[in-house]
Amino acid sequence: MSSWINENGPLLFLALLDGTVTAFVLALIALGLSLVFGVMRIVNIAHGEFFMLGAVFSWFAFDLTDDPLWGFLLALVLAPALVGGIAVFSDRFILRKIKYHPESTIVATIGLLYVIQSLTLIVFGPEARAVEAPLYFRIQFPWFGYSGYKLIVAGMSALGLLGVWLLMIRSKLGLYMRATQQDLEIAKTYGVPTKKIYAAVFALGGGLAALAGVLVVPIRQADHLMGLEPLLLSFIVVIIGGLGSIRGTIVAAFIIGISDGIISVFYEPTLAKMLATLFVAMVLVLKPSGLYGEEVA
Amino acid sequence: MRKKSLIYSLLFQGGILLLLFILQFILPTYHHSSVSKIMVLASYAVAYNFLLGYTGLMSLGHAMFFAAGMYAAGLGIYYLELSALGALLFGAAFTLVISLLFGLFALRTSGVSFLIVTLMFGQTFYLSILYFNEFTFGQDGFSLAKHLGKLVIFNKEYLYSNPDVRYNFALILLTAYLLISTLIMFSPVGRILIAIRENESRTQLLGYNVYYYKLFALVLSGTFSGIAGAMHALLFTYVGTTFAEIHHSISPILWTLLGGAGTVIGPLFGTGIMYYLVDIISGITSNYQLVVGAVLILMIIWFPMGIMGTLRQKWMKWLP
Amino acid sequence: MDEMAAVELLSTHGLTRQYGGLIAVNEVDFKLYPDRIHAIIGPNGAGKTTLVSLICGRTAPSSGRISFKGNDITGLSSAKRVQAGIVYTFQVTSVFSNLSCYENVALSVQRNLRAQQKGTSLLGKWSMVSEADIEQAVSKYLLEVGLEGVEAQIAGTLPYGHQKLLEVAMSLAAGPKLLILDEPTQGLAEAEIENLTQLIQEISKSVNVLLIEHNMEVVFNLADHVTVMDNGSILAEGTPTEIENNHAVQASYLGN
Amino acid sequence: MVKKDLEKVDQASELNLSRRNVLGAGALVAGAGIIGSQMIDPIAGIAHAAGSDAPIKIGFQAHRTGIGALYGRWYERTTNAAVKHINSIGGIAGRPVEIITEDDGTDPKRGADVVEKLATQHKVDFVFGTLFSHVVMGSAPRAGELKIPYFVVSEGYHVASGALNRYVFQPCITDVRAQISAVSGWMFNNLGKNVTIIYPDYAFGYNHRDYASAAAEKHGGKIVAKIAIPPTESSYTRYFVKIPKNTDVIYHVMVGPGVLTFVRELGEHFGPNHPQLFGFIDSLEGVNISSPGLDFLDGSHFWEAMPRYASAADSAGSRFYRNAVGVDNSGASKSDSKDVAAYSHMFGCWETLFAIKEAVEQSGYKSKKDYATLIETMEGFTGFNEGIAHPQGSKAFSGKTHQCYGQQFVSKVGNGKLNVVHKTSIADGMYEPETDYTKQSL
Repeated sequence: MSSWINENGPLLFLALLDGTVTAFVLALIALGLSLVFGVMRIVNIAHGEFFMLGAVFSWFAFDLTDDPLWGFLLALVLAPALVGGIAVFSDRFILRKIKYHPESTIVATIGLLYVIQSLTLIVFGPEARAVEAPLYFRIQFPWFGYSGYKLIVAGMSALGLLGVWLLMIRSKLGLYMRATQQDLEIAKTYGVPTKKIYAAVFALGGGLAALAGVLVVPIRQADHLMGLEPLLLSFIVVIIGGLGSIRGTIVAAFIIGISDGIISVFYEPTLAKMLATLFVAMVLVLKPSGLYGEEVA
Repeated sequence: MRKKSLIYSLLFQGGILLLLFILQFILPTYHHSSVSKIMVLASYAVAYNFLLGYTGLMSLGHAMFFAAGMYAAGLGIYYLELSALGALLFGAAFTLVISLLFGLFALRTSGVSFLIVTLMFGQTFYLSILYFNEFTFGQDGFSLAKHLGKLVIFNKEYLYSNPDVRYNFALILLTAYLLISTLIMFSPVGRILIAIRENESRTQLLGYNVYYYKLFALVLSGTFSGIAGAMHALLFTYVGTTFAEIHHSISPILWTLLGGAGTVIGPLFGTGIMYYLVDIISGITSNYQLVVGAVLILMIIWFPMGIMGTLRQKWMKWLP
Repeated sequence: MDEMAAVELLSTHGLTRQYGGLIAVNEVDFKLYPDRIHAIIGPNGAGKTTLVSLICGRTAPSSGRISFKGNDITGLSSAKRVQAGIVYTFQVTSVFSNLSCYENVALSVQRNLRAQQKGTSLLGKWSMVSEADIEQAVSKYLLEVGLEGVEAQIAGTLPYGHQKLLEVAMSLAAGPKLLILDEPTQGLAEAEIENLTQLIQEISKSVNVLLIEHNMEVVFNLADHVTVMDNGSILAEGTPTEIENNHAVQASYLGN
Repeated sequence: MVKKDLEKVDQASELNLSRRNVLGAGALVAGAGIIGSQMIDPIAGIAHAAGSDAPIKIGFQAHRTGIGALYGRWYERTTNAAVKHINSIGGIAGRPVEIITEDDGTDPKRGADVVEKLATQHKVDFVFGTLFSHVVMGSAPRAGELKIPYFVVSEGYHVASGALNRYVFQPCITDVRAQISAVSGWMFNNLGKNVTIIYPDYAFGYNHRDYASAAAEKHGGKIVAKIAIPPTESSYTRYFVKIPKNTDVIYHVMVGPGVLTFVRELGEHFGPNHPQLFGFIDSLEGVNISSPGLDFLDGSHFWEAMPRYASAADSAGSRFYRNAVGVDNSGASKSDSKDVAAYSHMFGCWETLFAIKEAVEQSGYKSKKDYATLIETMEGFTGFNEGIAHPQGSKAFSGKTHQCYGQQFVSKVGNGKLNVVHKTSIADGMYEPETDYTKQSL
């Protein structure tokens, strides 16, 4: 046993460390998807592209200022705002037009995905572009080193999550959102401006994804195809957590993030991904409500 | 009343198929082969439409069925040295099993959950092709050119990739699919499927066990997609993961909706138009995806019923 | 009790349905005898609709049993119960509004015809019904409810009253042993109510009818037997006259 | 006489090279032909002009979109530069070259369609330029069925492995098996015997895994661990803990957008005292060596097919080529220093076009009916000599495998540059042919 610890202790520790960082970022992205589903009852396939846009914008900010810190701060403010704007636009001119019909929305957002992706390819180009971390240091553990910035990312994601939570329980917007989520019709009768709320929620969802993009881009880099993987992952998270349940989403993000870390350290990664996807499908089949959410069917 | 529309629609489809048959003698080489490809892909779309258009279930994992048929046929030929027909049957049988298993699980969900479950199963299948690459040749895929026997008609040998063989096999497949779906749509079963699409719970309360009918639709749709995949492998002699990727699940949605979900012939038009759109656009700009995306959005906003759907609503009431 | 059970068409035993804290139907022992129109009345939220939902299998009971023609049907799916002959017509019409009236009725007809064929036809379960037979039956039922000639019309475009009739036609076509009519007259004009009342009279000659109704006039015109429900349990039972003179009922429901 | 006119053509086409002018030049050549051969019968003259002096059309299957887009862009630039030069020296067999480009989205199914389109609609003489191996696998069968010569620039082993058909050639870029065999010998002998190999979990990676292991036996080295990473992966830290303590060298071949992350995280993981690093430049094609986070690579070694950074050692041909494709001395675009070239691959397009030129001119190819002779001619080639036509260096060519074998380079990263430290001989990469396409019927 102790020999096993000596052998695999570092692996386990790293898996946990890395998994936690992944989990925080994942939670941020998935939360966006979850809010949108919870309040608007739609699945946004283009969510991953919002994340990608966040990363891309923050490269432009970095390129513009040519200074990691200022570029980062600029992106931190601008990227979510811009992406939020794009979200509002697509809500107003696409989603509202199709009355948020679930299947139609999926088709429309697939279209949105293609449009955003190829426009990015035109403007930004095909290559992956690196962005320097705003502040960078390396932490040396007995067995290996680790990026300090990754820990900062985890921290800032945590702040983001906290922010959303406060928004939900403290602000009027949050109240309206919860009301709309409870029952659209009743919310309307109580004079909740549901159209505005929908726009706001879609913007918030996109903004969160973009924020995650900004935080992550110094760890990995920006490229126009980076959206698909986080999309699938946050699907997994949102489903396991229960569609529409914020608490579930965050819990699930940690389950997935950390287990993914551990599984792919101890098993073949491709196999791990395969089993994980299958597992999610089965969860949805056998417990459609997920951990916390309500039935979607 | 139904009899009349059945005859009309059979005549209408017959006309189009006849046109396709004649076209092969006038089309220039490139379009000749494009149309053969379109007919195979359209068959896939017709199969997909069976689920989306008539039963009202939207799947994001149909590439799994197409690829299952394609790989079963391809690997069957490669390892078991199956004949072309054998491969086709093997592909059909394999997809039948896959879609049955898949249906038993997936149909416990509905709506958005169903959509995501299908997506996830599709991804799993795709990843498993990559994972078992020693056996499936992974991402590169493989060519059947060297392993596929020859087709003998009146003791004359043809390659399956021979343009005329290809064109007419594709045409036969398409004809079969159109005929079968038309007949089903005019049968009591078709009536029930449409009822499920329109109002599932009411159908249940008319005494129908909705689950079994949905399972039937899914297995039929899946198996037909698989046969289309197997046929694609035979006629175009390449088997690869690109046919299992999510994009290949999205395509039939696009084709079906553009042509008109819930119309038998619609998917054919949808496929043809999209194919040539991409073909032409990619000649002009390198960003045909942009156009595809735009089409998707505009269509779902302005044209939710697709081409034939709109036509039916306006003029061709009898269209199945 | 036992010789009673023999003649009961439908009976429930300690039937209960809870929604969280709320008990919608509470330990109900409901008995329905053949060859008469049985009405259930009661204030809103008394549990009438829940009770019939339990009977036709739209909702599962929290506890208790249901038996129909002496067999326990508690475990049967709603579809199976329809096949057994318990047919429910919706309070709010839910015809297939995008389909033609013909299709609406045909859907119901074809199942029934096939069920009859099953025994005779060689193909058994897989036997197909000829469209001609269906067309014949459809027009028969449409005629029966007085909707002749609407076959080609899209159901959704019919006036509300006619949709209700179409609904009834669909139910009749399903070949009911027990027809449950949930608030049939709701939202209908006087004339239409008249017409519908007669229709129900007609139907009741061949089919057992269970009627849930607010309109007392209709109830007292039609019903041979009335069950009064309140807060999820049965308050009183008896002939219309008995009910009218029942003080408890007057107090809780009929007011004045 | 004719020659003189041809020189005129050179000047003409050198000035301006829009398609129309190329055709114009073609007509001029035609004219030259008529005068030159003292044709009397004008009809015949026209026929002659239309026949042999019409432009040679080469279809270019480009990865303009999809995962190959980065490489694709440079392949396209190189191709255009090569055509410009070829036309400026009188085209191919006196006929101007016309390139017709179609995007395949780096997708095998589209790839097959593109080959079809180029061959049957644009009626090109040849198809060339495909890079990604799964696209080649998807497209090659179609080329074989259409019986049109198909020249790929893919560095994949699938051509030499015999998996394709007689119409497919890879005349000017060494396949990955030969590359590995050539340079890994150097690695085992100079960097260390215990090697951990980290490779992407698909075909390209497996070639590295398998042939590096084979080379290990040959050179008394040892592969102590093989770590496969799924192509979709975006964070690598957790794989590094699997690297055994006794590793002397980490052999890495990561490709795709994740590469920078890979290197940065490798740095974070090991810190200053890390094993030797030996990588394949595929990882950093199109990436600036001095990008943020890459400083960790200092002192590590890379395989290069063609040195990205210019040096005094470069041959005249190499210098000419670098200038012609518009790349500066540090391997970036002259017009945009941020735009780094795929320098170890793109030369393949340039050289392949010249290989086609040689084959056409030697076989006396006139039209599609001469395919057989053209293919047999090329199968007769034994190699190419270093020069403007083949700036990467001399090559051996095997008619059996349709594959060429060239010299490889090992470069060391130092002060933000790649400096060549070793140049392999062609023989280092050679292996016994495993197939013989010449036995297939045409």
